[in-house]
Amino acid sequence: MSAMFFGLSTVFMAAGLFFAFASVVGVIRFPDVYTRLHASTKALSGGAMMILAGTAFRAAATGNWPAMVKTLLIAAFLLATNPLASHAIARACYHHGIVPKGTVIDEYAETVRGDRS
Amino acid sequence: MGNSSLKPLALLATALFCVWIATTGRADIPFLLTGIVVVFAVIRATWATFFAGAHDFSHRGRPWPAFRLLPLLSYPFFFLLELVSATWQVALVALQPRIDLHPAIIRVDSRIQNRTALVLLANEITLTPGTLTIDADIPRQGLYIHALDLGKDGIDGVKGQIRRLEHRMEGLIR
Amino acid sequence: MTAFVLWGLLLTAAVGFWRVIVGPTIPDRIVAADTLATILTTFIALLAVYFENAVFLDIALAFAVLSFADVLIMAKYFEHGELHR
Amino acid sequence: MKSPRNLQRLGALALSLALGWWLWQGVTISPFQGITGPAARYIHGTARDTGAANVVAAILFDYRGFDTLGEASVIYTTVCGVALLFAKRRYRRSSHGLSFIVKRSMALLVPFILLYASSIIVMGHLSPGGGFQGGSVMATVTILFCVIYGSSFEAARVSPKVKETIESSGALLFVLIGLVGLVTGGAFLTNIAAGFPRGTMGQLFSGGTIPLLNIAVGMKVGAGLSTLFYSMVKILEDPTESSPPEV
Repeated sequence: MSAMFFGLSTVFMAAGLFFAFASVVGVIRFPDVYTRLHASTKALSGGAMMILAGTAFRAAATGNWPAMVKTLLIAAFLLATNPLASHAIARACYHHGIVPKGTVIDEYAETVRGDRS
Repeated sequence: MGNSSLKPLALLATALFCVWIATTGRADIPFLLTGIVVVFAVIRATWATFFAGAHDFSHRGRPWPAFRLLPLLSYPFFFLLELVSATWQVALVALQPRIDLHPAIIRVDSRIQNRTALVLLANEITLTPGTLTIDADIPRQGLYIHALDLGKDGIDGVKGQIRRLEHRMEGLIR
Repeated sequence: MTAFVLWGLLLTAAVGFWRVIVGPTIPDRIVAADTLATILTTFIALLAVYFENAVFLDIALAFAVLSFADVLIMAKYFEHGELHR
Repeated sequence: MKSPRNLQRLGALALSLALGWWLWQGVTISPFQGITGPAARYIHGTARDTGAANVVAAILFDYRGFDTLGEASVIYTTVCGVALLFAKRRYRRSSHGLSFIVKRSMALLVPFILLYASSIIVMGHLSPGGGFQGGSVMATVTILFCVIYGSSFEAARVSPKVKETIESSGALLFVLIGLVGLVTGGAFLTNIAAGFPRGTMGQLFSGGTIPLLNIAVGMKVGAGLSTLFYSMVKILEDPTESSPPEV
């Protein structure tokens, strides 16, 4: 049981490291703020969640249940607060006038213009 | 009257109590008793403002939906599965040698009437990589979503993904 | 293994710092810094495994609860031009 | 690399890397190795003297409790002064906040953040944290109210009088606990010697007066910092000095 938890934690940590690195590459390579926000969300949902899951499994392998529950709580708080920040900064950028690059369709533009006039 | 408002209250109190046990990390009798006192104080301080007659509801409407219990318990697993698959797709996009994106901002009309459930759906869409809620047209239940890459399926692919999340959210609330 | 992941995360954060330095607009920097904050929260949580000391989890928890406040405040400033409206 | 601004940023990067290395060196030293003098005395004697597991909390509220009362009084005096200075100015009542999604999600989050702050305060003598830290988290929540819901929200829900009452009663609680020590024949703010139970280390009811003083300081700091922010916000009310942001 303990060995299984240990192996699972190793797998999850490696996967989380991969996703964190991919998301940082995305933050550097993507063209504008909105697409970079997508990459930033991935740092949370892939990287942070998997590494925290690995930490929780490692805590479970050593029988430290309070630490495991607290790790899950950290994950829950990150999941609850991050979409707020992403959404708020995206909307603020749009209302401030930063135009998304290379959009195929922009159905939001008319709404904002209607608000401003 | 008591019946309609009791269920959300019980749900909130249970969630708060679980968070209390998780933060303190102990389950002794003194900690549990103190937890009951603190949970009561927190609910007393926030219930009237944020949940019962919520301040940001201009006209009448239920601020807080009643959740079904069984879908609520199975919800995190489906949500995490959805999360992992979407993350994998976006990671592939970020690591491919040549970045060729077709981002778009589209409007998706939702069927969900309850505003809190709509907000939860919007947050869920933001959490899923590849889609990002920019704004919500709350009175007409429309969400403006920035999609990272339309891909080969075009708008319908993104809308289908949103529909899947929305369907699950509809099963969650009563 | 844990040490390897820790060093990998540090390297990742250092690479991501490039966007904080050169980001053309301020929102770019904020988004990159928020990404780094998320990564470093997990870094602190991993330190708890590395040192086998659960105290680090408390620090990571505080970081997870409060790190979204700065982004919200910045967003408010961009949207309205002032903080107190 | 060409402009001095970029050079400055690279300098900042080098400085933060050096600081990180230094912190790492500090974190990796093994406990109790090379700690001598008063620090060793406090580390080894805290459990026996006070029964608190958090050495910092024991030092703050037991060994130098009187000093902490002075520090808390500094916050109190600052709040009184700032509130007096800006008493004539009014908030511009505005309910322009962020979008509805942020407002509603924050409403769902607030109870949990408040519960977390309370747990920091209550667990102050057992884990990292205490009155100052928990109070700061509470004040952060009230500052976020102003940011998210607009300045009219907080002014309507929690009047400044309520905050003043909370802050004053926190200060009063602190002094009253201190006076118990005088009544029992010890000095001001005597802890174990005045008859407060030491308890067993690691339990909730341990450490004598330390948990109570944590709660008092938490009330004081939470309400005080919040009052400070809402007094300072009134400065910005001057219509001539508002300018659009530059990106």
